[in-house]
Amino acid sequence: MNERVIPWQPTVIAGPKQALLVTPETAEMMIVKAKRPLMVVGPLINDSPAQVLASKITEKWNIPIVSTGDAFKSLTEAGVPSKSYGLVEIVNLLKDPDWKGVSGEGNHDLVLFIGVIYYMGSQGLSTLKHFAPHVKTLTLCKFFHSNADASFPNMKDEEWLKYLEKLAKID
Amino acid sequence: MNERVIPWQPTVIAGPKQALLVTPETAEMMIVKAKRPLMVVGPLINDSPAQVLASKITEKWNIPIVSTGDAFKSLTEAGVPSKSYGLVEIVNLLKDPDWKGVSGEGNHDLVLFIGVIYYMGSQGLSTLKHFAPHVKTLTLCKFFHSNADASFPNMKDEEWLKYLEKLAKID
Amino acid sequence: MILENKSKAKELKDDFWKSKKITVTTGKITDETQENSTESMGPTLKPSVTDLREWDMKLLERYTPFYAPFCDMCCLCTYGKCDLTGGKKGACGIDIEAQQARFVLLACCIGSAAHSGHARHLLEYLIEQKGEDFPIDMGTNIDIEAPIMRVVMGKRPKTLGDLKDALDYLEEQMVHLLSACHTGQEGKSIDFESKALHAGLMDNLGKEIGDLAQIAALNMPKGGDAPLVELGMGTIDKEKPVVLCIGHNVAPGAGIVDYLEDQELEDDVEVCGICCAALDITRYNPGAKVVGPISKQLKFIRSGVADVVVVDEQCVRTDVLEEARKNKACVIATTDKICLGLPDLTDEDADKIVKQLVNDEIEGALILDPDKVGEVATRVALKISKDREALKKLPDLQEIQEMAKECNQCGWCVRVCPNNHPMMEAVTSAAEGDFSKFQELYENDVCYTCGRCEQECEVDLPLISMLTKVSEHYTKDEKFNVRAGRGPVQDVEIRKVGAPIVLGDIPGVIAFVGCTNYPEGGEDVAKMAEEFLERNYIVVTSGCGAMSIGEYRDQEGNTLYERYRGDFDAKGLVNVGSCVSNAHIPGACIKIANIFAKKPLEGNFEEIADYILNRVGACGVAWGAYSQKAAAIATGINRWGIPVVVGPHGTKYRRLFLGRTDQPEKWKINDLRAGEVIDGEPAPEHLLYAAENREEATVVIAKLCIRPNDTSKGRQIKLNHYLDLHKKYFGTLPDDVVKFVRTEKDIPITYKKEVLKLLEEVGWEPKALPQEPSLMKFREEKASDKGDSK
Amino acid sequence: MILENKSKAKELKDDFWKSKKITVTTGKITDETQENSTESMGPTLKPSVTDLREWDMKLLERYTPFYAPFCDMCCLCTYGKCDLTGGKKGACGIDIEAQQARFVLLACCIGSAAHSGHARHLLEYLIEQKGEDFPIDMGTNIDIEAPIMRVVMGKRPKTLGDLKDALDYLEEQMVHLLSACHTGQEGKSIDFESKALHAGLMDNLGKEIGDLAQIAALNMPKGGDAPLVELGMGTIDKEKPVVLCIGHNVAPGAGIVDYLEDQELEDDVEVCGICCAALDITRYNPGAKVVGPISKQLKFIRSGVADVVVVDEQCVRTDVLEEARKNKACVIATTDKICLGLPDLTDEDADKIVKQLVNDEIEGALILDPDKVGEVATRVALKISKDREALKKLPDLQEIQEMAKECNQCGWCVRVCPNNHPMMEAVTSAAEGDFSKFQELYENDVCYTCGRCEQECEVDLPLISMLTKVSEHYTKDEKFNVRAGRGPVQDVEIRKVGAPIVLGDIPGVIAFVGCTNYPEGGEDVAKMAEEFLERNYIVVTSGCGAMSIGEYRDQEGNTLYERYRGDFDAKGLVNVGSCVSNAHIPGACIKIANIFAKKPLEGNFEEIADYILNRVGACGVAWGAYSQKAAAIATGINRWGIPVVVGPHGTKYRRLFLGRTDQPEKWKINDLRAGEVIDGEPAPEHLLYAAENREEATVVIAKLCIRPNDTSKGRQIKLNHYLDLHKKYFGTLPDDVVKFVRTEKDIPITYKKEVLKLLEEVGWEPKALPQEPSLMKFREEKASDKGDSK
Ligand code: SF4
Ligand code: SF4
Ligand code: SF4
Ligand code: SF4
Ligand code: SF4
Ligand code: SF4
Ligand code: SF4
Ligand code: SF4
Repeated sequence: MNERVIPWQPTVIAGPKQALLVTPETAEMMIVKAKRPLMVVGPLINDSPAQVLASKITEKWNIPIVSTGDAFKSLTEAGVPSKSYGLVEIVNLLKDPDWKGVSGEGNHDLVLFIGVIYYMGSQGLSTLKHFAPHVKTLTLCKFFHSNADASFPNMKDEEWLKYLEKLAKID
Repeated sequence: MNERVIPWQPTVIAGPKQALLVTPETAEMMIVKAKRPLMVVGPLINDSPAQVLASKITEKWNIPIVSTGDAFKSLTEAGVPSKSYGLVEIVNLLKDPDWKGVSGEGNHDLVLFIGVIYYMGSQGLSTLKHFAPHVKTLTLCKFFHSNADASFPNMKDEEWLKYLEKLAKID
Repeated sequence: MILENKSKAKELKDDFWKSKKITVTTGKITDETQENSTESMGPTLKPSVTDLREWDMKLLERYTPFYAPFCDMCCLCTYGKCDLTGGKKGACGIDIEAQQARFVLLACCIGSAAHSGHARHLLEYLIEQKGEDFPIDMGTNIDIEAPIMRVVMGKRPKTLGDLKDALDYLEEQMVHLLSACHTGQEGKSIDFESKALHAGLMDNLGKEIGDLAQIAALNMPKGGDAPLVELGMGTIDKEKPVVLCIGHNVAPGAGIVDYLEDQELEDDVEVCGICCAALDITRYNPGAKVVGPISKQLKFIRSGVADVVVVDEQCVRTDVLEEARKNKACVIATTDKICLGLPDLTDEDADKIVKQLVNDEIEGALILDPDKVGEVATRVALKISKDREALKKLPDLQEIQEMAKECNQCGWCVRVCPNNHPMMEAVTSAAEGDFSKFQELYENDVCYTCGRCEQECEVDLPLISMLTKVSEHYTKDEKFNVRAGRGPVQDVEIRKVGAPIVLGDIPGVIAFVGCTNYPEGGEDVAKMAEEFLERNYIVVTSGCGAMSIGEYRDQEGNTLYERYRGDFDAKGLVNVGSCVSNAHIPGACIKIANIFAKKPLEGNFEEIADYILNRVGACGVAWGAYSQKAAAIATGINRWGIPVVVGPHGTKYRRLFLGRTDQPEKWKINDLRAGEVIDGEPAPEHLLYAAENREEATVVIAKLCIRPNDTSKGRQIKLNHYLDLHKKYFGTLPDDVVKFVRTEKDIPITYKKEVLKLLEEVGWEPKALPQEPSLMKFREEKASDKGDSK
Repeated sequence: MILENKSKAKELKDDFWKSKKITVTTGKITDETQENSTESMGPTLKPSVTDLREWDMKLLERYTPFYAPFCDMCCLCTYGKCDLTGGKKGACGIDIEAQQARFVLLACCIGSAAHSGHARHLLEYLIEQKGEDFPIDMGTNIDIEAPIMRVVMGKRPKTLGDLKDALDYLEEQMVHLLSACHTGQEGKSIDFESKALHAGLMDNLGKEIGDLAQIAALNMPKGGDAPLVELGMGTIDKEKPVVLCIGHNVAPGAGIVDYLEDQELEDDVEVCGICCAALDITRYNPGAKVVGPISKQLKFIRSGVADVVVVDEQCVRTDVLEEARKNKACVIATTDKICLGLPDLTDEDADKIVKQLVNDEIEGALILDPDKVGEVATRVALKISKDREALKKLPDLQEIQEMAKECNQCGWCVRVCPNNHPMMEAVTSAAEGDFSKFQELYENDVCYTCGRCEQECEVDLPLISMLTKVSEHYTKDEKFNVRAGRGPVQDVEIRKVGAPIVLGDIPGVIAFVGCTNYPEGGEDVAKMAEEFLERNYIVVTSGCGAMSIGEYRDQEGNTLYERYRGDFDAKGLVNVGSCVSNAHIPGACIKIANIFAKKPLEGNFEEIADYILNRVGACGVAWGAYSQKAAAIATGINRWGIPVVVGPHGTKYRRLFLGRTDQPEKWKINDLRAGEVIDGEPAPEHLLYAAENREEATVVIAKLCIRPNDTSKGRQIKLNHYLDLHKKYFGTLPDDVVKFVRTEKDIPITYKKEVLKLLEEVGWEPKALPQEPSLMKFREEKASDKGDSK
């Protein structure tokens, strides 16, 4: 089996439904196609280059950010606006098709995840996989997230940052 | 994901350890390398061309046959000698490293399976996967068996018979 | 053997039949001590979780647990999931073997709890109706009314109230057993198995309590002959209002029947049932009709025939509300086990509930009072059945053909089917106007309408509805019968058959029980039953198995119930009743030990089980076992020394108990009378075995009826059937017959020459027959042991 | 709302305190009726599975279950596995939501059974020791000795024997609940949840029984001040023979301590413990030592320091035997829960057992008699400790460095670690002679030695041994302390703090309980405790959490137990004791409702829970919850209306209870005094919440202490802490503060300007404070309801 698409924590494997492996290019296509994308940024990338890249990606496509854990502080200090939610809170809202979304314009159709604790993220993605058919999920961590609809593969830091840079680049 | 390597009954997926997908060529290599191979033939291919091919394969490499269910009768009628065991009996014996094997020369190191009820075979393969590290398993059914060490992919009859023919062919 | 040290009598403090628990509950002080004096009590009265461990270890040493992990991981706590492949241990230290055993224990606990919870509620209800003092009187033919209770509790229950103590004891044990499933408790698979066996014993006890209570209080048949009752979807009169009961608890069904009688509406309303509730309602009132086993559930609901669906507990489709609402049927839930999110209207006025249901103001109702259920269900059915008439009509076959054309032949319906039945073929044939494949799936519940294919279908074809409707067109005459559950085996019957069974003249007692997760439909079970009936075995049955047998007709058009009598004797086809009635199967074996062999019962588990294991040629068959209850039942049966054969799906229970015939040391037995250790034969060879198909199963069952105690005449008879059947299904004599021949006299005449040849080939030597084959210690050992521990 | 119809008083037949159950057990007829007359009983005495369903539905409507499936499949019966993705139903009809809820119920049943099984055995043992009539006397400061029992059973237990009825009731309920997990029973997730809440209540009750029994019978602290006891691996004198107890049942430990005293060996043998057994042994005898929480288990066994390992029940590594044998330690198993395949030597002579163990004739022993355990464990330790000295020595660091060089940097140790701790980095640094990374993993149990990395390591490095040995070199002074478990909160304390808590002057009661599945080690828990202690909250703790808190020292080198007193008052750090002592946490809340607000307890669950939900600013925190027990505890706590925060691993329990602040209609409450429905605030916002890290958790906890009933002064205080902490950890004020300001008086002075600005932005309007906020019906409604149902 391809080492890159074994869930990073191998036992989060949950059943027959597995995420699609994506490159920055496919990720970009997904974002472009989305009507109301949302980025969820977790505390695992507080004060890191990945956080900077994540915020660039949101700028590029004008995607609102939800920060989880205490990522809000680190983002704010970096001058990046975000709305703070608990990870389980935002997932809970996302699964309600009638939720108005962070901008009040309706629920989101694509949610990008980055920097969330792996196993907790996996659980949140499982919730969305099962209960939010109206939301597509895409993970931008350096870990393969089998519970997402689409995920980057397992990577080392270097390759990962390149992936993010590619996605953030304005061409 | 590759449709051919999703377990045929998709929910027999059991965890991080999955069978290796093999072609007739790799299967042949495995057999050639084995010191004391064994073929287990189940009743699902009673009186079928696959049964004939299976017996040819055993002839080619002089592999003893264990028949399960009531496959014994059909094989005997086709002039193919076999020893009859319950599927769970033979698996139970195989998992004991000290068992003397069907020929009394010691336990087997490679077991080929064909014609066993899919889900029951899957359970037996699981037993061997967990409790018989001394035995490698290879399935020759037209179904991908994720609990085996190595398996043919999911196939339609036609392709499958070609696979078996290739393996049976004396070149 | 590491477990030889404990055989003391329970200390007096545990002996609850003595002064401590004498209650003034009902105004009288019951003095049990006279009848069950402590002197006559065996060593294991009210056994704790560890008290029968020594016996379990004897069984487990010979019948080593065989594990087939169903999942490589464990997901039971938040340390996980843990990957247990490659010999890796989980974060709590558990390995894959212990994890499988833990899961088995969990399943047995759940199964056992289902029976006991059922028994508890039933008992409470019946006591409320009849009073604590209502006598348990099984009639003149039965003295040992509760063999399991006698052994386990050392008690004979005289009134309904007496049954409570046993439930208290059982519930306490259950909590201890369940507790052991907690992360960081038991660590060795064999100890999990010992606990699973205890859970199985509790299951057996719970069932006995439940069935005894209902037989006594509702005056169900007491082991005598029982009438044939109607079975099959075709027996239901669609023109009438139809109330369908699904589940296992007779109370709501009895409530309905009573209400109809009170109101003299018996002829105006059809009351029918699915699963054991159906069987038990007919034990209460043979006028009710049995639709069929669990496999009929979705079919029948989809048919639209039922106006009101009353569900009680166990084996009820959890989507029954959704399914019933699709065709505007009303659902009434009646127990705490299945509430379905419905409003609890137990204390509401019946008029108001009827109105709310009829007007669709509520989705359904939870009514915890069986009498109120009777009234509401009937009145609602009477009111809505007219409006629902259109829903009961058959659609055009043309319509179904059109639907079938949408199939894109993806094949996934076949892949997700538990048995990989050719649903796609049925659909594609139907698209071409050929509906025969649908019908093939339909008959004998080959397709048991689990609905997985339909759930998966990419083009959303309503496959089950199509199957049902097609088959209604073609299957005109789905009318069968089943003998109403007769309850326990009578002492008089045991007196007659005890000797022939123990000596081997009756070749075996075979019990076809349980659910319908059959690989190829119910006909397989009926055919097995037929095979053994023809061969003079006693065939016992119960539950869904009993119904499957009833759905089969021979070429003359007769069901097996019509062809064979219902008494517990050679060629008898004995339907004991529902799932809880399964208790009578080990019960009969226990009675043999007591009535025929005079073994004392009270607190004497090990000796009784040892007797059964070595002498009573009984074998359970749960060909379609699917549930946790079935796991508990089988495991309980096993602890009594009775082997069980399950179908191929049984491997998904994760554990079997298999013997090894290549290891002669495992089959040594103590001949207690001779005072010698002797080489035994592998009899019974396995304790829990999964067969791949009917042919294999039939042969295995015959073999599993062999016992060390068989006389030569008995052994001849048993071997004769074994050889016959092997020849029939495998074409030759079995190699292993040589293991079962002790002296030439054991050889069946018909096969003498062939067998002698086989014997010669292996250099066979005759040996003496054991006089008292046993796994128990020699009597002197035991005596000195006792001295030791003082 | 579909569930408004049932509020009848339990019928008399269920009122078991009346004549029926009066026993002559002990020669005297206890007449309870005088004290607990039926008149004063609330509607839900001995509630059945469905009796509190209406209350549950109120909670579940507001705090909707949030499911995070841990597996897409179900593997519970042989129809399966079933794939439940994409809205597909299983073969039994269940959907993914109900399946998750079923799994939660199963976990709660297992957890609850663990506590009740424990309580049952403990009670049996204590009754055997002290007699049924041994009084339950909690001293002069406690009248309400058993608040949960009072509410649930309507009873005050006066003797040990009185506790049995509650266990009988509980065990019956447990069997019903477990039964509902069977395939084809309950079908709706909310009904599974209602049952899980009931299982949680049974858990709470079982714990109360267990702790009460041991406090009374073993004369443990009764809520007064308790001494500090030694904690930490460094406190164990390796020169002496060491007996280690692991588990939860105090009996074997007490047996050891008693034996040492009898033989005057107290100074010659070290008795120490891991997990709750440790805490409970020190409650019995403060001379025993606490090694630490569950996370110390494998470390300590690997260290070789323990000569004899005595295991009782719960949270014991299932591979303890294998691990102990690696360094020739002896294992004694002492309960039916953990038998480990060992020979049952309960009735064997102690001399003989000692001999067999010392000579390695047996692998270990199962001894079910705590007194015999005491003797055997001590004597074995005395005999073998000399020979084991070498095993307790530290290896050369050089040796470890050499081993570390074999690492191939595959990284799998990190991937399989539940917390992805940098084990590989520790190894690679060690290979270069830098052991600091190992030490970082070691301190505060950042690595809790679950052993998964070691199991996975491709080159078979003994990672846990390396970690342990490295750290022994560097961690010289692992000596800490913990205040011995003090048991219940006293009535006198409640009298003092009841008002300030209900009014909000004491900003909250925060309970840090449970296990050590921490994402980043135990320090996080200690820091949270410190934060709230400094802020005047009452901090309660128990179990492994209490130990983790004790393992933390501030810059001055003091533990929190040294810095804060142990009384239940602002700035008190109250260690109630072991897991079973957790019962005192809802117990204290119940007492507030009774003592301060004069709410009657007996049979009055809903009113009490409603009171707590709306008025008692308590919050549980199970930061490292891993077990099924923790699931049951939390769910039980939730049913009383107390919110709980779990760590990120808590999402693997599959279910949380989350509120929706964007849906104002969910927060409407009844002001019973005003007789009006009013707009409430989201207080408490969630009932079961998982936070991602300590920073988030701290802020959430502060918020979850807010209650509708807060006075303006109280609200000011609570908001002040909430705003402070939000500012500290998030850098700003929280947006949602506006939701919690009812009038300007609610605004904390320090933040007045900023908050006013926020209020202005959202167009805030002041509103009246509720006088009697509640989810219960208005009194007239209730009255007329009752009329209705008659
Ligand atoms: S119970 Fe044990 S094996 Fe299962 S998840 Fe928990 S730690 Fe892992
Ligand atoms: S309903 Fe179930 S048994 Fe029938 S064909 Fe479909 S999947 Fe198979
Ligand atoms: S799943 Fe549906 S579309 Fe696919 S083959 Fe079956 S019936 Fe046809
Ligand atoms: S044990 Fe069952 S529920 Fe758990 S991960 Fe495996 S298949 Fe899924
Ligand atoms: S319990 Fe239901 S969902 Fe689970 S395996 Fe059985 S049929 Fe499938
Ligand atoms: S022992 Fe467990 S917690 Fe510690 S590093 Fe290894 S896997 Fe992680
Ligand atoms: S698993 Fe072993 S070899 Fe791999 S990185 Fe970790 S310590 Fe090194
Ligand atoms: S607190 Fe948790 S881990 Fe610790 S002993 Fe109790 S249940 Fe076990």
